[in-house]
Amino acid sequence: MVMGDVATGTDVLVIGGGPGGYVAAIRAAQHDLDVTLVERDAYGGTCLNHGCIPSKAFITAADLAHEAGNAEAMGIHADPAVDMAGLAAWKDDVVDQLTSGVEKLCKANGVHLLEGTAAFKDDHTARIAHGGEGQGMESVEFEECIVATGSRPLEIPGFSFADEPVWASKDALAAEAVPDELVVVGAGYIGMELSTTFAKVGADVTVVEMLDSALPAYDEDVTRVVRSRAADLGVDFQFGEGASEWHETGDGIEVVTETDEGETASYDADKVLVAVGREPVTDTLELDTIGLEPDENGFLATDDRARTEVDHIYAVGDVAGEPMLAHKASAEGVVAAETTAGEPAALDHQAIPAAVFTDPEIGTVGMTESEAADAGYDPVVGEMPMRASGRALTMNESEGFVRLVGDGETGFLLGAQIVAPEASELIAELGLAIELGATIEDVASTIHTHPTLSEATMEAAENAMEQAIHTLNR
Amino acid sequence: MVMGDVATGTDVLVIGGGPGGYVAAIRAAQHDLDVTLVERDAYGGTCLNHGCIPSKAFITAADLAHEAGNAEAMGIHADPAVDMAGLAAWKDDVVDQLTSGVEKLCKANGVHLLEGTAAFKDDHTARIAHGGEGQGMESVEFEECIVATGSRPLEIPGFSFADEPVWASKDALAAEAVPDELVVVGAGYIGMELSTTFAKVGADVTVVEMLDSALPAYDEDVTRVVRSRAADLGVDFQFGEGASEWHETGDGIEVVTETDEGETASYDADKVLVAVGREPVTDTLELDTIGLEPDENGFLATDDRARTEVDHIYAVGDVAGEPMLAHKASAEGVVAAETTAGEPAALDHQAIPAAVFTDPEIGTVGMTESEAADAGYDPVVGEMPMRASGRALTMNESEGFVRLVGDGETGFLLGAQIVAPEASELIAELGLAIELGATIEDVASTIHTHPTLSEATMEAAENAMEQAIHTLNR
Amino acid sequence: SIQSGAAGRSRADRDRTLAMPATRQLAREEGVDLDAVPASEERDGEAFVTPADVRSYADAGREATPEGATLPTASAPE
Ligand SMILES: Cc1cc2nc3c(=O)[nH]c(=O)nc-3n(C[C@H](O)[C@H](O)[C@H](O)COP(=O)(O)OP(=O)(O)OC[C@H]3O[C@@H](n4cnc5c(N)ncnc54)[C@H](O)[C@@H]3O)c2cc1C
Ligand SMILES: Cc1cc2nc3c(=O)[nH]c(=O)nc-3n(C[C@H](O)[C@H](O)[C@H](O)COP(=O)(O)OP(=O)(O)OC[C@H]3O[C@@H](n4cnc5c(N)ncnc54)[C@H](O)[C@@H]3O)c2cc1C
Repeated sequence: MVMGDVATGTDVLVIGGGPGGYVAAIRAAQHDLDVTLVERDAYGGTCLNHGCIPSKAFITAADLAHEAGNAEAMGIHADPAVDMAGLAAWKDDVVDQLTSGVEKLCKANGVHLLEGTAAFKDDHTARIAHGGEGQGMESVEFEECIVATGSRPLEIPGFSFADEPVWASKDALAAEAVPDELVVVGAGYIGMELSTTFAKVGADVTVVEMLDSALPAYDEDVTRVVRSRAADLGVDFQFGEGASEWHETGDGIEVVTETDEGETASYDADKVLVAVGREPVTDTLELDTIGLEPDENGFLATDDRARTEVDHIYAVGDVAGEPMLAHKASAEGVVAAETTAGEPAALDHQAIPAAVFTDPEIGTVGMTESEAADAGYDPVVGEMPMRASGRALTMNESEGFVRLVGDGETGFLLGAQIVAPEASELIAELGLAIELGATIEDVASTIHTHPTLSEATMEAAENAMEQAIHTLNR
Repeated sequence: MVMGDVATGTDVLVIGGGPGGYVAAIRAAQHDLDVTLVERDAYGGTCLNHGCIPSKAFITAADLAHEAGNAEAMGIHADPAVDMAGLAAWKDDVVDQLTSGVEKLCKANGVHLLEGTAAFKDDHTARIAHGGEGQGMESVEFEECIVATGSRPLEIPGFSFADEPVWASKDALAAEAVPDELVVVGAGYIGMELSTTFAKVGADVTVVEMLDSALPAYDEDVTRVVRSRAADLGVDFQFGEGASEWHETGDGIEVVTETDEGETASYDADKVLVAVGREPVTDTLELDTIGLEPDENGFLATDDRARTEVDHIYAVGDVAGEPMLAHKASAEGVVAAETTAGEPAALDHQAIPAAVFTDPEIGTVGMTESEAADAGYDPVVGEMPMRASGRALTMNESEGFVRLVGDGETGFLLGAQIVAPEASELIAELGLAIELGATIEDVASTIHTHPTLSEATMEAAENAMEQAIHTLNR
Repeated sequence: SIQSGAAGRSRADRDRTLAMPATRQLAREEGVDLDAVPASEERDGEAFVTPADVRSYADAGREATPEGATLPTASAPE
């Protein structure tokens, strides 16, 4: 590739440097394609800069401080002080290590990096507008293009992220001080992770949720564990209320909510975090130039090769649809890259696991019992409560359970729901089990190390077979 | 079964109520056999009362106090005080919950519990001596017997566990105060777990090891990570020295060591923990009565049904040989029980995982690279260093790595070595992978949740395939 | 040896096939439809296709095609 003043050429243009885009760029380059990655903001995208990584860093620190301050029962007496500015500096350092790592890995694999905003000029050309006024333009000609522009937080009427007391998750994750009172609008996974975290570092948190439960995407008995723990931490839940507006008061703000019946309530706060969902980013691209249009939900529809309706344009990650998760983005990025290289890849994964980093964590993969029944299976279910797990007791964290769902006829594992410490890690084994076509009996007959939380998986499998040792079989 | 004054009868007599024995008893009872479990000391055996469980409780508490006290970099300022008596009380409470759980589960499954020491009287009768003088005797007639008498710590000349300053692991785990100075003899897994733990709660620890490395059963680069972390915690290693004797000094003791060349050294201490290994317990049984003899290492040899040379006598757990691990004991207990019930069980597991709960943890399963080469494979190896793991960085624990070993020809996964936070949990996925006959590519193609430590497993698999994204491929 | 049948291979016709990820990838690389590959194994009553099944099905296919026929085959004299 010759870098020119006006136009350069590349085999594969990747737009967006998040976990969808950078993974696609690296893998395409590993197949000896000439690859250019354009990012307008920061390598690593939402995930590394404003999402997965900073939130998990905050959670680690909040957990540590909270646990140490509440461990008298274990003989530990401490009164930890959390210096939010220090925590934020550490978090920035973690983010910097990872984003500079992404940049280095791209370069080491021969990916050309371009800073700027890309938009389609014609079928095989993109215009790259470099940051800031008068910084100039550049054109890139490409054979194929992978769109990985991600998503942005939804705003709701009356709450503009431009206003200083109104936080998007990104602002919460850049906080240099703990607000005394925080109202969180939305009890989805981002709202729940951040509510718990801020409650642990001392904020007085109220969660306002239009629906009637927290984490409505999950089974009631899974979310109950998380919600009741959050309540123990002092999080106040207001279900069935939508946030309608906010006002400055003398010493802070007040957030006004409304029920379906028109009843209003108001909550004092210093900040209000709006976490009601995310929408795909396509408006930066001038898609009409290439004859591509988002679907009714704003996503770019793709086939099992991550290809859009326009043959040489791929879409991966949040912009390509649910689940909006980093590892789904990367998996699609790999398949798109392999396809541009002529390799026979496909999105034929049996299951995409998901985790919520609340207290305790949630990890799920595949079908729930009712989903399995709806899909026509006669499900068998096995469970192990964490209070029967030796490892959980020695960790002083014995709330939650592991549940496995299998096909009653063949025994095949169909899904797993875990709400337990380290659920995000425990789910890995079950993702592999489903991917490999394992049965409940395969899981039960595999020796698991003692004492570990993962034994609960084996016990749940044995419970499904009515031969559990550490729980009573029904 | 009729409980009589003199003799009772039972289908299956299980001797020893540890993880080998109680699991065997419950499973046999689940097959509607009449089962009697004899335990002379405490239900749950070494594991629940003096081993796995109390050690992990101590480790949790020591970790929490140490981490909270050393988290200035994360903006957390705390100066935790550890009240060892409080910690010990909490640990006792955890142990009590689990051991009373074992008792309840045995009863709920219909297992008859007998307290006392069992010894063989003839081929089908055991004498049970109840605790204490004059507490009486009882005979039990059995069809089949499962021996699960476990192991005890080895003593070394000059160090009697009867002397108050000389600790077995059991005494260390009952400590109500932290010794200022602790000498640990033996750098096996028990010695390393306890050294790290006591160093974290403030003891000045010296480890004396006859061999020239810590955890000699593991690969050098695995143990290096653990040893260097222990050294950072102030643990002082003295390799190539054997402990020969100890003396009272004015204010404590001194432990004298000797090298192969006869050079001596001496270390001041308050306590000396001797953790040089464990030996099977067979001397309580009067084995000669039934014509059974331990092998040259003191173990009872068994076949793949856990059957000894005497057809109706089974042996499971530590008494039946290496690896002396609780989950191996339970797996053997299940097979012995199923066999007594006429079920077609067998010890045909492909792999038995193992964990060491040091800092960071170690988790291993299957073969190392050199073991695979020795077995005639042409091994491929893939690695992912934890410093490239986003999750590890957000946990502020990025030492260590995940290594996978595969068969270069077929791709089958042969083994895994992990030294990383949560290694004990991460190894579960790889145990299942080996058990199911998965290939390196199967692991690489399974979507793993972001951000998790388990992604490192996928990355290591991709590294073995020379297509890792987050590390450079060699 | 060249097998009988128009396609040179017997074709299974399932609508669901169990196979591990590496096997599915191999099928794509070999350009064969996994549901068509005769399974040598069963898992709890369901056809389970192994990498060897895919390879032999693909080989049989190649031998039966004109391009395949131009290659030396097992039936050719040594
Ligand atoms: C608070 C929070 C926590 C989260 N936690 C998790 C979690 O724990 N696990 C998980 O799996 N997911 C999590 N997510 C979701 C995860 O961040 C997204 O699924 C993931 O980032 C999607 O990756 P992507 O590559 O599709 O898009 P993004 O990461 O959003 O990256 C898109 C990139 O494209 C750039 N871009 C957009 N338009 C253009 C253009 N025209 N030209 C050039 N560049 C452009 C953007 O600047 C951005 O950097 C979280 C999200 C948030 C907000
Ligand atoms: C400090 C320490 C930490 C450990 N950590 C781990 C770990 O993390 N993970 C792991 O897998 N393993 C661990 N182990 C090893 C584990 O404890 C043993 O492998 C396990 O307990 C073996 O189980 P078992 O049933 O064979 O024997 P045991 O648990 O030893 O139980 C045997 C029982 O038999 C009883 N008994 C003996 N003789 C008679 C008789 N004649 N009549 C009646 N009763 C009798 C004993 O009182 C005892 O209760 C640890 C061990 C120690 C010491």
